[in-house]
Amino acid sequence: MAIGLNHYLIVSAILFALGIFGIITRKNAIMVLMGLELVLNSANINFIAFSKFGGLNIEGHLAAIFVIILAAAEAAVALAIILNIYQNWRNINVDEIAKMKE
Amino acid sequence: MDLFEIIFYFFAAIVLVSALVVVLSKNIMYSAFSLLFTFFGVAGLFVLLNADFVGITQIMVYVGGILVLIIFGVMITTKVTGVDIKEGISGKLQYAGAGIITLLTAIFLSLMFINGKWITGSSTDVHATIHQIGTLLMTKYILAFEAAAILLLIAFIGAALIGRRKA
Amino acid sequence: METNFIYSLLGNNLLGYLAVCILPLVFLIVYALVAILGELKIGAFMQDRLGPMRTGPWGTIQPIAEVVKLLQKENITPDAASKFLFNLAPFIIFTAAFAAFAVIPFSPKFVPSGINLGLFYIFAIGSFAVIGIFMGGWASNNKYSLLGAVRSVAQIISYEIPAGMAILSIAALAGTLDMNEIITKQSGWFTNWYIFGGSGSALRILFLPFTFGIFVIYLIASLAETNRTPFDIPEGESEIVAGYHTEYSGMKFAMFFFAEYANMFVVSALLTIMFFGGWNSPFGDFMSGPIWAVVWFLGKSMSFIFLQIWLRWTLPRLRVDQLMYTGWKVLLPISFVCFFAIALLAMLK
Amino acid sequence: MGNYFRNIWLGVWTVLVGMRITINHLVMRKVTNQYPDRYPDLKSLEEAKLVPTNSRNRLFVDKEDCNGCKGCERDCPVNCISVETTRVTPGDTVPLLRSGGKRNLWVTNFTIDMAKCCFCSLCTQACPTSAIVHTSEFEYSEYNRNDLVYQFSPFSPEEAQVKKDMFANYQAEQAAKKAAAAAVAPAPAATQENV
Repeated sequence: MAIGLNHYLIVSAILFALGIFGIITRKNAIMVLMGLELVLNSANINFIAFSKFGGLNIEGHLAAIFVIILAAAEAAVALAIILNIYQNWRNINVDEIAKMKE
Repeated sequence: MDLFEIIFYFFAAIVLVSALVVVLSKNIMYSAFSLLFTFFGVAGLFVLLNADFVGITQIMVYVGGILVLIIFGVMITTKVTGVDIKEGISGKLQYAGAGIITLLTAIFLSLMFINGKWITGSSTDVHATIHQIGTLLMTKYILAFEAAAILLLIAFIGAALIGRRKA
Repeated sequence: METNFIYSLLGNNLLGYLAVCILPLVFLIVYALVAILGELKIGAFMQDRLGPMRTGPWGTIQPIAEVVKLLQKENITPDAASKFLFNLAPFIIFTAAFAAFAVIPFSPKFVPSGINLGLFYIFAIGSFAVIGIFMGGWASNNKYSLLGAVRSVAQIISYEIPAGMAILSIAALAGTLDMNEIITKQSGWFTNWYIFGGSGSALRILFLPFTFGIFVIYLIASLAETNRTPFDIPEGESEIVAGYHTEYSGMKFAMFFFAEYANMFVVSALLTIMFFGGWNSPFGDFMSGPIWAVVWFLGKSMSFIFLQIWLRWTLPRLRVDQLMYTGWKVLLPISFVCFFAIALLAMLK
Repeated sequence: MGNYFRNIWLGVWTVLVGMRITINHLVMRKVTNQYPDRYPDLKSLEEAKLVPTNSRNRLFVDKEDCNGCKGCERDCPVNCISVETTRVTPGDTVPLLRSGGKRNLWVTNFTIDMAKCCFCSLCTQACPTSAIVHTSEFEYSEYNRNDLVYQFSPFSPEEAQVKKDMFANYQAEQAAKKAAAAAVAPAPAATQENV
């Protein structure tokens, strides 16, 4: 069986589910961020797969590039916020940080 | 089974196994380093799909940028020997619930993807994507490109500001 | 254009692919032995010594002796280390260094993989080494290793920005990221090289200060990215033993060693390709052709290797704050100025 | 701003100066001495320069110049020199020191254990007649540690014993004479005098 659209889509679906699993089960904020990156990557696989097999052509590549740009911005801001939280609370467990303001 | 299929299954296995390690590992550093292989495998899948520019950008931004940031973040904020996993009865319940949700999501998405009536069509040109990407970025997507550039600038300035602020 | 003589020799099959993969590896090992000997001998001569003289005539087989010694040594894995990552890190670093060889055009007839994103690919693949260094430093479970790794990563990602600006300038000048095309655009006499402003009308003399400036910037940034002196604070032996490879011994240490020399060649080859016409003969059609191309390419690259060794035995190590000052406050603004000037002039041309 | 550019210029310029120096040294004559492969011939002047003139190597004592003052033995920090002397008996034929001084002591035993020597050069500074010196002899390895003990006495042990006996006889004669001359003197005083 030749590799077709469905193969890539299934890989992307499993990757997405694993990302969701990571986001739900972990306390550590950075681990949540990692789960988020997995989800974004699975979306990217879909974009590129459709650009080859779905006739989306180069526009799928562009969408993936924009996703990568946003992921970079998001990671930078998220890590800055996590650092700030760490300075205030001395830990970064998302369960224990319930207050908006001290 | 030709070479192309072998390479596809190889990269798919790398992606899925390393993603499993990312979400299941008890050591946060293992998770972070395992993420390297996930990103690398995804880049390999991109290259298999004739998206060489996106594949290399993936390595460039994810491995060279985001992953380094994440590892620095881990080192600064965590006692790197272990990671807190939800424990006790509620933790177990949560684990089971998350597992079920994950399984359901995966099955649902897979079924949807397999049974979906996708518009299929072959891609027109498989070589030299960079010229087309460049042209499109400068014409049709110029607004989105500029917006993304400004967003990045604002995000980095904001990140620097937040990160520097003393508690 | 058929860019690979091996494919026409062995056919476009698995055997051909394998041969294409192995040829750069063989070259890398031979080159590394020559470079190690060069490092020992040039270093000795610059200090008025003779260097190794015992193994072979004039000590010429000293590098082989050193490799044999490393092979025989015990492979130590520290008890407290994280075993899997500790053993994985040298392979990742070496793979990252060797992967860059995939796109280096040794000759018009031999490019292992003629993708049209060569420069961008080499620039991106370097980030694997960063993670590998981090992995080795963290997995050693040694404070010196960790310090060395953190220093190294901070240094490499700081100097990637001026190096990226230099690559962007060349891309703006050449209008392509394909290495073979960049080289073809510099064909003819040596005055067509990009360090002298590239080919074209008399207007190209305007490019000269900026392309030369970008050349110097890339030279400095590449020294920093390969952790060579004067930017070797990640492995500063007087402060942190040996940096991120403190705990490594035997063959695993040899992998780090080979990776460093492979990186040296990659940046030298990049300097040759981007500024010195790659495999072009400096004198028009004189001594050109696929075979002479290899000679010219290796000759130019080796002279940059010599330059790196020369600098290593000349300069002392920079302090951390001086390193960051040089990277962010000197190289970066100048590279921006050069980039804008080159882009503007390329548009006017 | 001017300072900034001057700083950059200085950085570039000093690097170039340093590179000029090292490239000059690259082609300069090398100073390495390929010692066991190419043996320096100490007799020829050109080659003798290979061993620095002020280098400290094996010790040598000029037997005809040593007056037996034991200055070197006292100053040696590692006690590698041991000297035994005996008084010259009147009437013995005593050659002058090479430096012209008068000899009062026979050196009956003078050993230097070069295995212990730390090459501090204190003995050569203590010597009033410059009899003990560092030579340019630098290779004197031995398989037996005792072979590193060098003897610098002008006499063989038998000859030294003769000289010692002569002095003992002379002393005995003197003591007998004294005893005869001052027979009234108390015995303890006579014994004290001999020390």
